[in-house]
Amino acid sequence: MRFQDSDTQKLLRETTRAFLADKFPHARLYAIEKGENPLTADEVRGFAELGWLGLTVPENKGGAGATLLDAAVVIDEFGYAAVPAPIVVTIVASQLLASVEAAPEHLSQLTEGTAIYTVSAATRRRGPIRYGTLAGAAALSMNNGTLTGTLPLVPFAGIATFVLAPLTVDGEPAFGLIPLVGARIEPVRVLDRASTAHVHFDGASANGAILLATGPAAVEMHELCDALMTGFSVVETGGLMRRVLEMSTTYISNRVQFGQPVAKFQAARHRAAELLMQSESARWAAYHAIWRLEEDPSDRREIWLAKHWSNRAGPRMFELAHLLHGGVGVGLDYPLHLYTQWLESAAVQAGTQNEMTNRIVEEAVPSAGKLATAAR
Amino acid sequence: MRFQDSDTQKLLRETTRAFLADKFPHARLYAIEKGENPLTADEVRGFAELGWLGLTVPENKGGAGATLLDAAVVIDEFGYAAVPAPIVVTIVASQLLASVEAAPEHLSQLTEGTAIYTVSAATRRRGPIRYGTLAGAAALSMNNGTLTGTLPLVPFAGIATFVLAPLTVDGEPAFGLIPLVGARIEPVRVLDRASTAHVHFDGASANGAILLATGPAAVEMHELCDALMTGFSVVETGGLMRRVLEMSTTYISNRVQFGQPVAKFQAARHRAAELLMQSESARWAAYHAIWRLEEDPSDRREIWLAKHWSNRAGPRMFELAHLLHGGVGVGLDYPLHLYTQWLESAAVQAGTQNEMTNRIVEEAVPSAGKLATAAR
Amino acid sequence: MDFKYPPEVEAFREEFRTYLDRIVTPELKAAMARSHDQTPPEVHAFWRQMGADGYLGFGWPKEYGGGGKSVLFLHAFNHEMGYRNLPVPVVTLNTVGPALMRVGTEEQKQEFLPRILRAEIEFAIGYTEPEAGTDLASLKTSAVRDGDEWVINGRKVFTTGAHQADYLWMAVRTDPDAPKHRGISLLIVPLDSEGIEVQPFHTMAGHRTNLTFYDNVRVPASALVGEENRGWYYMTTQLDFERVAISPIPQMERIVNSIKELFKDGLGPDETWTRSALASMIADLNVLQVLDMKTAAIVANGDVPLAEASMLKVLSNEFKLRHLADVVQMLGEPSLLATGSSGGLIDEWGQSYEGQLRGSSVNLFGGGSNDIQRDLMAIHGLGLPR
Amino acid sequence: MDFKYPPEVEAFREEFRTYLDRIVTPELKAAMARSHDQTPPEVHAFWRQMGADGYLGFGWPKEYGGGGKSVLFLHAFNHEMGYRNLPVPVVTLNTVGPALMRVGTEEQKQEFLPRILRAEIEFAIGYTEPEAGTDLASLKTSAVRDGDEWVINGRKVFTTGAHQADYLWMAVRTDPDAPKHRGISLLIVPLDSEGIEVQPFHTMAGHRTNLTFYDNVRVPASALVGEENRGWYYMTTQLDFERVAISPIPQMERIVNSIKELFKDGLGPDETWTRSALASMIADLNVLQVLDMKTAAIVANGDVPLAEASMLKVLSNEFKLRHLADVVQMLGEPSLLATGSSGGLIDEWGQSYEGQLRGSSVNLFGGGSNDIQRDLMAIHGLGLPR
Repeated sequence: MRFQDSDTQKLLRETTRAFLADKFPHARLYAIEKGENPLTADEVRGFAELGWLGLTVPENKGGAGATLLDAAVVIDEFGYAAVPAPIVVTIVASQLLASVEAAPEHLSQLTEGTAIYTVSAATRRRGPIRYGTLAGAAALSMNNGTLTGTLPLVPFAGIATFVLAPLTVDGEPAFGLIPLVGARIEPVRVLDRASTAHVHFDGASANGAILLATGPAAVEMHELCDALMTGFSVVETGGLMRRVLEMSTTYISNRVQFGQPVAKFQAARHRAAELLMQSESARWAAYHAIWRLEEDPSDRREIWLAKHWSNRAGPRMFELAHLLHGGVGVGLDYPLHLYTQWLESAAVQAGTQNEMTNRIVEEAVPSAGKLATAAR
Repeated sequence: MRFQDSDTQKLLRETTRAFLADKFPHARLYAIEKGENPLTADEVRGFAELGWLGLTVPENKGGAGATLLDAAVVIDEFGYAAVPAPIVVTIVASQLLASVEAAPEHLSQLTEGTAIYTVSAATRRRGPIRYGTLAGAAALSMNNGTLTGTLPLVPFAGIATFVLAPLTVDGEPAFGLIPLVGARIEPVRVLDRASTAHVHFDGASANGAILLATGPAAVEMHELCDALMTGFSVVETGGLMRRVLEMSTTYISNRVQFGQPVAKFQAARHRAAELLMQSESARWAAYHAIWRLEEDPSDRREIWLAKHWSNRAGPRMFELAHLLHGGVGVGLDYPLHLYTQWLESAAVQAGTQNEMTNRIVEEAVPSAGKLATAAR
Repeated sequence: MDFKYPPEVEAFREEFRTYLDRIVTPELKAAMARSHDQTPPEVHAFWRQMGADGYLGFGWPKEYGGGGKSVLFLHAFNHEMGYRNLPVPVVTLNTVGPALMRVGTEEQKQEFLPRILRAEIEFAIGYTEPEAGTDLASLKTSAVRDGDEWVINGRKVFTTGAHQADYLWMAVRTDPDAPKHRGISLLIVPLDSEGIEVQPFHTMAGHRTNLTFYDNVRVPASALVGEENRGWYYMTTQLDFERVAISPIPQMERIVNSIKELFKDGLGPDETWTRSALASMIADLNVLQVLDMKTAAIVANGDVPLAEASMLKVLSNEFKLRHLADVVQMLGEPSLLATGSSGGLIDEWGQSYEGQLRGSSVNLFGGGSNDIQRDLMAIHGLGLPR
Repeated sequence: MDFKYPPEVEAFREEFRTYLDRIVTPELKAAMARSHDQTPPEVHAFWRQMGADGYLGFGWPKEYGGGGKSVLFLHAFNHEMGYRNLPVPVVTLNTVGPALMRVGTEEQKQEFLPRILRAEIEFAIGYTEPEAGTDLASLKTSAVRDGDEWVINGRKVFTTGAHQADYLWMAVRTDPDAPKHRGISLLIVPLDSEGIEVQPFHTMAGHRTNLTFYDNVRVPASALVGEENRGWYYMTTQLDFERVAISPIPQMERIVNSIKELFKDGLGPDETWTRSALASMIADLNVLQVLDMKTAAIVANGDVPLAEASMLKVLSNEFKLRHLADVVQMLGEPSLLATGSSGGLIDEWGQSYEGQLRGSSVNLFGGGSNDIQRDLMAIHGLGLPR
């Protein structure tokens, strides 16, 4: 039992960190934030060359055959570098594609980076978009060879070629791989500033769409998709947290106030210790949950638990880190805001606290049953 | 608008504080805690002589005609002194008795201290005793001149003469004044160490029982009883909190560690500041809620809000105060434990967080409706 | 104890609400939603209108053209403005104005006070410096007396409004040899003076503030406010005032009301966490409202709410941040969308929840850090040694 | 990364569970529920049985009669014992024993180690003093060399077990002129020595600890452990060990499981707050379990979990207190009833929730205060200056 990187993971971590630090300095991240210089498909292809995209695809399907934990290391480093790239969605898509025989050519394209795959994550089992002007938008459905409906808030839809999404086919649940070529992409601006869009299918042709699963298998694929998205998102958030911790520690070590480094003040030291506790707990719970999932793909309990913790730790770290930075952290020319805005977003994305609470309680007290709203 | 005692209140506060400090030093409280020297009916009569018991009874009914806020000042000081006496239940009972014409002689006895009145508070609308061996105990009912059933956890039942309690009469809701003479009193030991007992009516005669209200009026009286119990309990808890704050502040000012008073350490100062924020907030929210209730007896919203805050603040102060005392606070020969154990109890008594949450949410979002457990 | 707002203040509040309903036009709202970096002309016109109608400075003494009303009127005024998200020239009106009344020369009073009341001029504040953040008193920007002039050199950060205000209310070091709190003075510096450079500094709140640079800026000796080297005293008493004047509580009320409105059709059975968080939020807000009234009452009764103001600041600013984090958690991903993105949740003042969340991070730092506030509570509220 | 418990540890855990199911009799449980101040003879018999069966000291090196197993076995052992609320002579077995192995003389090892393993003798620890609480190193109790003896004078607090143990493992000042950390030594003092007075000190946890007084207590020179004046070093390395050995996590698991059991028939619609709090509690427990395994893994791999042990201690002890406060809030008034009161909620080990809540206050203070732990995290976990 070792809570530390294997040799492979160490190498993977170091490579990823060095590459991202080189290609995505803060100046570049500011530009992405402002929309001036968005992430390009070429860059994503670069990730493919490093072997990241097909990392967990089995070797006999053209991938590197690495473990989910290996992928977690790469994702952790993307979080650490705060690079808003489709790494989580790609790994998730590859897992879903590798779980069926339906679309072998897509696995190759994904691995090689010749097409970019994303996942529709906002249409979760619980917590769909209920408010706002999209409330009336229909869910995606396929009928007579055409697609209608909307996939809201699809990450990286602007550069992706395909999206994996739940849909209905003639009223039955399905899980499909859908080409984005016929869709109307409506970019939106999200708190985390990552490239995101609503994807509208206004009667687009279903040509090229593949149903990966239908009926109960589709429901299960959606569940697995949720678990993977949530699990890897928590890993990514853990990387962000580690960076927020480092940034804050460095800042208070160097910043002098009242004649001594801020780090000498007990209140600051204890806040930093709190940051350490929050981020270490979140990180290791996330890794451990991914390991459990790998050991037993039906064991998703720890994913919900880790996300619940992370959903609390992120906003808490937002507050602590800004308090430690004493106002300096709020400037758009200082990187902390990139990390903390993302932390707040991540706490809502890929599983809200309502969803986590319900999942955890239903598992812990199965006989408690679900709640319904009763007439008064 | 003045957030400070009126001249009357100042006098009342000073008198109460001086009397309680004199009659109930910590040594006496330790003895009460151990059950060696419990509070006596004579002592309660002493409170009557000081005018506390009938304080809010109208003058034309033999009382002092003081306001609920005046009573709150006295109750606050009982909390500050941590004297486990039936002051809240007496004030509540007097308010309920004064609200009807049914039992004028009881109001006189209460005011004069010739009989002691308590209230059955644990049988609340929500959050009855659901677990444990009393789960099967029947609620109090009156049929054919006899009383059957159990009133669990009645405060001061050991010295009281009458209890005000909800019951059913021939299946209909009622609110009654019940003599304790025929009941079986089973003392129990509660975290707050106040004198408490289960009261069993095993077919006792209903002689002397008076129905103060029946039908919808009984339901409303039960609601008012809840609101008064909760409101004054929060005031009492606020007094406890102020004392915990003072005790902790004094301790860290005098205790020397690492060559200086603990109060010079920033972490300790900030914890003390946190205690101040928690207790001041709880105290003033409680007073303000009592004032609102006095202005408009149907306006109970702030009572539930103040209790919700207090239910969180109490356990938080427990932790902070013990951390500030660095281990010294856990000794049974040091008074802090009396206060902090009571704080934890108070957070559960007279309105749990489940009840407060539901009341607050139903008021804030009336259309949300209540929840029911649905079959899966 | 008496918790009732005086009837005349309630009456004023009613009248002021009606007034605002009348003069806050859709055009004004649109202009506010549009502008980030610059106060738009519509807002200036709004302020001048309010000045003309006697709604600015009604808490000022009558001798300075004010209404001579108790601070409770100001409290009601700030509450109504804050709830509607309406801008108030708070620095000029509530900080510079009252300070000038107390320690300004007769000439300064004559020159500035009437124009402030008419909303004709605006001040920015220049206190914070790059090296002296929380440790404000270690500021280094110097003013050296040269004949009948002060010569200013140095730089400031967070000089909010300096790019559009008329004057800077500026703290400078006038005695480098004195203990740090005793060598500071206040100057009034026209922002069009030669040698001042203003650079934009954008924050995650979406607002512009500035970095400002001072290179041999010359102002007349008469620019000095009060006594030389007494600046720190003036600044700190003023910060107490600022703590009362700037409160996020009205906005927090608006946020709670707006989500109640969003939930009015459906707080479903899956929203168990929301129920719990919502109840906490409303209970938190209740104690803030009570503490806020208490603080206002203390000021109205002529006392200084030393510990109370610190308590209120710490609780309200930390809670605002936490409440907004909880609100986006309750509302889910649509609440992460910025103003202008379809499907986003925007309140009637054009405020998105994500924008308010970003903005609440900046609230943490106005009027002294929360750590300093906790220390002030320890000293003033608990009598602990310094 | 590898998170799997080694199979041999899992096998041991299974075997040990079966063993405990067999030897933990209803009589033992009843004796435990009965006794507060004194370890009952049934518990001593239980320990001796475990010693005879090789379940004590299996983490000790084989040369001292131990099992020479990795610390993960000890981790599993402590977990099983803690979950069942079974007492472990932890001070004697896990603190005194290993320290003696490291720094004791050959005579001391021969004299004490075999008897510890057989659970024949018990040690109490005498570190804390009235004036030196958290600031342990400022202890004043002195030992002065007089010929072949040490003469001890002073007093100690929180001398848990001193009324029934055989020996005291005691920190004394042997060089009053040295810097405070460098004048401390450790002595082994028979508790029946003349001049020792033991007074009971009861805590809100319901347990007895003691105040102890030392008036010219004489022990032979051979009572010294290790080198003179190196005591502080021995004590602090030992505290690291204590932080790993004493964990409230197994009890926290039992508490969560017991309320799940209570809720199995009805988590009703009114329990919206409970749902939210329960989910938080389980998620908290999950991170504690992961951090606990991580800490054990670090020790098993031969490293010292400096920051991790502090982190685990702070989080687990603060969470335990908060969880119990939440548990009584969930369960309502019946959970406030003490053992023996009808209608109360008691788990299968006779533990009431109110009793566990009282007990958790005492947990906050073992092995160094939480403030000191936070400082250690700042130093060892973040590299901040001391």
